Amino acid sequence: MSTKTLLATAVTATVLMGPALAMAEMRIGITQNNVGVDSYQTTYESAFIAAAEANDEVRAVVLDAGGDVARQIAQVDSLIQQEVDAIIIWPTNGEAVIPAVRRAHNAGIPVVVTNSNIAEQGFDFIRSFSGPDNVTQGSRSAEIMCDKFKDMGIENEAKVVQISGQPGYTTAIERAAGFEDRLPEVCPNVELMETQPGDWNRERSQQVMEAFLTKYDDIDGVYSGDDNMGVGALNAARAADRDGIIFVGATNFSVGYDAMAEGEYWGSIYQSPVDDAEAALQTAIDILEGKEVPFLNYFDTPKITQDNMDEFTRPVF
Amino acid sequence: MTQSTPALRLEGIVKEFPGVKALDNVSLSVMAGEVHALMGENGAGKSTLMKVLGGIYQPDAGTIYVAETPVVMSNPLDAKNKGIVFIHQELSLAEELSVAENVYLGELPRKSVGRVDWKTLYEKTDEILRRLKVSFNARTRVGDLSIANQQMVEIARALTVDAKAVIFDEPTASLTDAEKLVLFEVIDDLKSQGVGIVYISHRMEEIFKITDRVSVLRDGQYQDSVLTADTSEEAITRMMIGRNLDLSRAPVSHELGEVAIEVKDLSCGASFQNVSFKVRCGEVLGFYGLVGAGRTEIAETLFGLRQPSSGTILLDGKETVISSPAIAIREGISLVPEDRKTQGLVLGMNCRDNMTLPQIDDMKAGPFVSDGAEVALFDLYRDRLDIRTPGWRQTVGNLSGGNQQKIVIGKWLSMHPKVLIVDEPTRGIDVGSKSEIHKLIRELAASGYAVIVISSEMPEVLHVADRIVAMYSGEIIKTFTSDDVTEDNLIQAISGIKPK
Amino acid sequence: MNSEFIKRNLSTSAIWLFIVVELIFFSVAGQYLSLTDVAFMDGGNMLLLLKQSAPIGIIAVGMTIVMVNGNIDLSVGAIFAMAGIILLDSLSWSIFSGIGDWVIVVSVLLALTTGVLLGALNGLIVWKTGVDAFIVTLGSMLGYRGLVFMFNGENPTSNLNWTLVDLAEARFLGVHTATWVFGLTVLIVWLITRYTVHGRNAYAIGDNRNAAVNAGIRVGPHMLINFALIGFLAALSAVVFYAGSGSVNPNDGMLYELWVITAVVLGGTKLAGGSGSIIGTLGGVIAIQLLRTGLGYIGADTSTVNLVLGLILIVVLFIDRQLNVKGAQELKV
Amino acid sequence: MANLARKRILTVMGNQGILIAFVVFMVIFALASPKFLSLDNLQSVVRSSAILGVMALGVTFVVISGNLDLSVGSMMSFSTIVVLDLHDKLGPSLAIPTMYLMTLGLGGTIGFLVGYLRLNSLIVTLGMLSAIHGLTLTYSGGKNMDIDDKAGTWFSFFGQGEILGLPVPIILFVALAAFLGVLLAKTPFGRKVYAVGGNSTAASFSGIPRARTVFTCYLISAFCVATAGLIQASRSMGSQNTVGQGLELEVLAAVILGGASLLGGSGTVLKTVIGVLILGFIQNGLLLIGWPFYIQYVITWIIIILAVWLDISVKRGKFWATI
Repeated sequence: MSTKTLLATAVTATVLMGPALAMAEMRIGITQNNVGVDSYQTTYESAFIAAAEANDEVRAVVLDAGGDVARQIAQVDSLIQQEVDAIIIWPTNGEAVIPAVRRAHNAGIPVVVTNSNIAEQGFDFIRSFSGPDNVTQGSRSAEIMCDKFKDMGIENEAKVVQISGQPGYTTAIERAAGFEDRLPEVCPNVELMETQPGDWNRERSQQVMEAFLTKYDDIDGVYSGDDNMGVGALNAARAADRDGIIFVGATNFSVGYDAMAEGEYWGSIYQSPVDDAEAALQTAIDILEGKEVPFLNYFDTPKITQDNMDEFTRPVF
Repeated sequence: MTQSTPALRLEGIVKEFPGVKALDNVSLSVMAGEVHALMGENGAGKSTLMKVLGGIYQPDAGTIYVAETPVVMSNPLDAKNKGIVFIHQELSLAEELSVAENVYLGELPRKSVGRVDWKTLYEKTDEILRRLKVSFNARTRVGDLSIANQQMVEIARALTVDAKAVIFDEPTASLTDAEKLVLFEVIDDLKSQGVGIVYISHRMEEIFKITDRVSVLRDGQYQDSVLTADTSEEAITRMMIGRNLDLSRAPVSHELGEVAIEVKDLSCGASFQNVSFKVRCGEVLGFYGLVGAGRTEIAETLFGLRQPSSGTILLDGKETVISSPAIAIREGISLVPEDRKTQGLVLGMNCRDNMTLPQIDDMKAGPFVSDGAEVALFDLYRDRLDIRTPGWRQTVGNLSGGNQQKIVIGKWLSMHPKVLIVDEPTRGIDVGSKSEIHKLIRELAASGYAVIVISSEMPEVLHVADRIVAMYSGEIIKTFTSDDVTEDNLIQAISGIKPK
Repeated sequence: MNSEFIKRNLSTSAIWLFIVVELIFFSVAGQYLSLTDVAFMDGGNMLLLLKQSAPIGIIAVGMTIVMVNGNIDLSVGAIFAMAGIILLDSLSWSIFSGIGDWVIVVSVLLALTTGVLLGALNGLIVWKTGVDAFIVTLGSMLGYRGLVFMFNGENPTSNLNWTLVDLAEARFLGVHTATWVFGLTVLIVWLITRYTVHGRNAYAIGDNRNAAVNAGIRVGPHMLINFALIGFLAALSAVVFYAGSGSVNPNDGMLYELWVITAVVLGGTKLAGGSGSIIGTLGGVIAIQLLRTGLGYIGADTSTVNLVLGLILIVVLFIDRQLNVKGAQELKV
Repeated sequence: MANLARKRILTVMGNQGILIAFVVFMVIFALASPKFLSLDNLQSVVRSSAILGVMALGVTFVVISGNLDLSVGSMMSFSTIVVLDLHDKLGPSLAIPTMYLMTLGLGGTIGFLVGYLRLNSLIVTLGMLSAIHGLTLTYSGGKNMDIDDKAGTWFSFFGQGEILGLPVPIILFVALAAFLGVLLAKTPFGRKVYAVGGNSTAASFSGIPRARTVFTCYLISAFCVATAGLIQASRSMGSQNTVGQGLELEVLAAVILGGASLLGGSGTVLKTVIGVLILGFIQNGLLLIGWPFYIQYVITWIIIILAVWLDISVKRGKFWATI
């Protein structure tokens, strides 16, 4: 017992004599969705850390929820507890984090949502969303696909399937909605036969595509919620020797870029995790510095296809 | 002591399993205040009968009367509440729980909302423990008790209810002599309270010491009941197996060869100290002592399962370090272990695979196991040891104890060892198979093996061994030869009294 | 006997020693590595830690009694998700529309009932078929997850009820609702294991099943009760958690069984059954959460957390084994 | 008489139950979807089951030896990531053996802990599941691994190649199954695995090296995992860190479905293969008749419990347990 007290005293002493407090800095905490699940998030993380280190005013606390909602909520609470100045959140689930975001809001900490938005009920509690406009991305993908079908002259008979991102994830929902709404507008006769989730996972997407290929003898186009899944689908088609399918994705990954270069993959949406990360950090800094920021702070994500890919550098992720 | 009314009466009990009639119209009476021995070879139906009495099996026909009232018992607790208490041969205690919880296992005294009434529990248990004159109390954790004390906990359970009949199944298997005496006092005590006692044991000397009557089962059928005072070992054995048995001491009948194994000042921690002995080819050396005297540990050390802390082992005169069973086997030492089911056999494997297991690496044709060689080896030893099995594909777990033991012996004989160590060769084996195994051990010695037999049964060592090492508490007290061995000497030696 | 006693107490109190080591380590390391000015052992931080350990902790308490009983339950994660779905979905069922916020009470009861039923189904199968609990619950881990998906496809089930959220965020005496529930769960289940006939019989069954059967203890019903209890606690954990989050993803709770088992084993419960304590489990749960929070506090990433947790589990097992070997006298089998 | 008849039915169903279930499912799916029995489809089922199947072969050894391996999923992610990373650094001919060695190192570690130190396999492999996942993330830095020059390497052979019209993953699966099947059923080593799993004490008392046997089983499991990782990597030429996540339980389900007892000492390679194929066909059949994948979970649940229940019913001669 006495040993314990002694230790506790020693610890308290160490705490009190700790490094001098630097009050002038902005302490910004970020909780990411799932670093390590794909390269986009990993690149985002390193870009974020690099951007934070480049700025002397900023000290960043970088956390990763590992895809687990519970852990993310715990991390938000920890950040509130640690009295950071601003919280950036890349939600694992657009709805489940709302109460945690409200707690931050109630504690007077401004919250910036990055990459994938939270549900509308939570809009009152965040200061800004910084990230891509995923509905527009979905629309653009539909346009890319439709244009290609027109080139090929099959815009009146083409049949497509969709491999969506993780169910319940705002990005996935928005991209699918954008694609599904826009496709009939530009190509009214193209039939979207089926949508199955690929969970942002290449292997899962490959399995889904294998099933599609067995089930449907005629598939002209595949829209995937990101290139990682798109390449999974492409692998399945390759293995089954099914040529001539138009693959369109989003979030252009280097694998997608390479497949485009080889002429096997048609198009995607160019979205840089570096831009994404830097935009999020800048938004938070702007808020802390009292600048006016738009509520929906989109960064531009242009179309990329085999035709214009030379204009873009190969993605690093 | 009234012997007029039966405490327990069975009438026409029949129990059938698919293909076997385990109990065939068994009728039996156990009087109040009587100690009634129930005997029979393994497979004679004793354990089935006990399970029927204990409420584990339901009889297909027949009636059980407790104090002349017909009862139907649906489970063990039901049986206990109806006055039949069963004390198991294998310890069935929960080691992490206290003595009290074990004594009242299944019927802890309750208070409101399902709470345990600890006060009553401890009081009642301590009261029972006082009757048993034990040194521990109700709160002791059972896992901290010695095996013998654990057995006393088991017995304490019988005293928790107002039992009409108590069934003891081989209760002395792991008790010291002193503990046995306490047990016999308890039995006497129960007896004087008018409880009917069923006493199951293979140990003749106990039967004659404490029982009033003996009933015998054979092949699921009731044979006869006789007053213990009016019968003899031979008569009971005859009833059990239907023929005569030779239990006399076998003389040394052949020339002894070279010293096969010599042990000098061998010690292993607290298990045994400074043990020295030698065994010649053609000789049977018996190790006699109580459980825990260190006999099994010596065997396990010779077989490479334990690391000796000091001392040397010489094989054919050469000092040898035996650090694993594989080395022991290579050096020609074989061990038929104490516990057939957990140490001797892989019960789920077939007969042949069990027998060829130690030499499976040598049964190859190319890289594969040679089926033909294996079957040939099995057939050879099946015939030689007279193992009764439908075929080599039979799962070993389905064989009788005697046949299982023969498989274990065959497993080692087929390796042609120089030294064969047999630990408790006939534990739990019926009388008929017992004598066959004894005969086999003698024959093996005669054909030149050096054999070490470890046993807790005096008749067994007297019968098979040329010389007998008496052990007590990890030390060799004395090595007897046929010239100086007597039952009295042996008993004194294993109780720690050094003969002059 | 004395050294036995010491060893036994050492192995049960080892987890608390480990917690003290963690506290010291993170407090000191935090001085150099942490980016915040709040001390690790800050009161608020510690309260938060308890709150955060509640969801896993509540289930771990149930897992302790199931494992003491000699079984295991791998389906708790799926039960957790299913109870969460029932909780949130039933809030908006039209039959309850007339009762205002009282619907919360009804929904909580429905969720808890769901947990009890799913747990009891496991127990019933284990009891009646005699199939090993590991296999039964490995099966129902898949099967219940299938039911979760069948409810709403792959879409999340969401229902943000602010009254419910406020209840979840409330504090009584400065302590979060989740912590109160966790604490009460620990206390009640500890009382059950120490002082009730059912609790003692659960130990007896796990320790020596044959003995229990021979003593007339009805093994099956006891196991059924314990599976129903862990089902209830998995649902309770879901209520505590989803009340504060308002949305269930059909994949939620996956791998919870592994974290729960890790916590229980760290707390000293034996896989073989018959031995273990609720208080030890409490220590195991806190130790894991400390490690998670602490590693986050000093800025370690996910990969380190996984690596460290996995290795610690193995090291603890190794130490436990060393404490329990009988040295040179042990048979080399 | 009725008793005996029931027992015979039980015995037949118990021994052949898994085959009966297999045939029943095949018939149902064949009736529901005409494509189900097409050669193309059958081949695609076997091909997509190959990765799971190869892993299940190794786990069969571990389970028969009386242990568990919950780490195969994260170990497979590890091998996949490592071989992809090394492919570009060392070239395929060095990358593959290096990856095999590293995976065997992990398997050897588990084998050492479980075999020689006698730690409980469930907890050890549970810990390793987490630790290896952390190791993989540390190794890759969390990044996806992709082969840069996908067209210019023969590495794709293992996952996408064909020999005589048969996909290489199928050939690898079948060859490994045949080799390990013979190893288990026909060699002294296989006999030792059964003995150690059936009764490790008795095996030790017969001079069988328990520790070494268990150790070897984990090496075999690691070898199979490495092969699965190789197929996986070669199939998609790139991978995420979580590619094998959750596979450990699917693998275990397949092995149990095949009739191996978790207590050890029973099971065969052939039965595991059937278990794997049943899972594969259910998955495929449901997709073809347009049911969502999660129905498969419910069906797997039901057949696992029925299969094991039948098996133990036969052993005890009664359907219901009396406890």
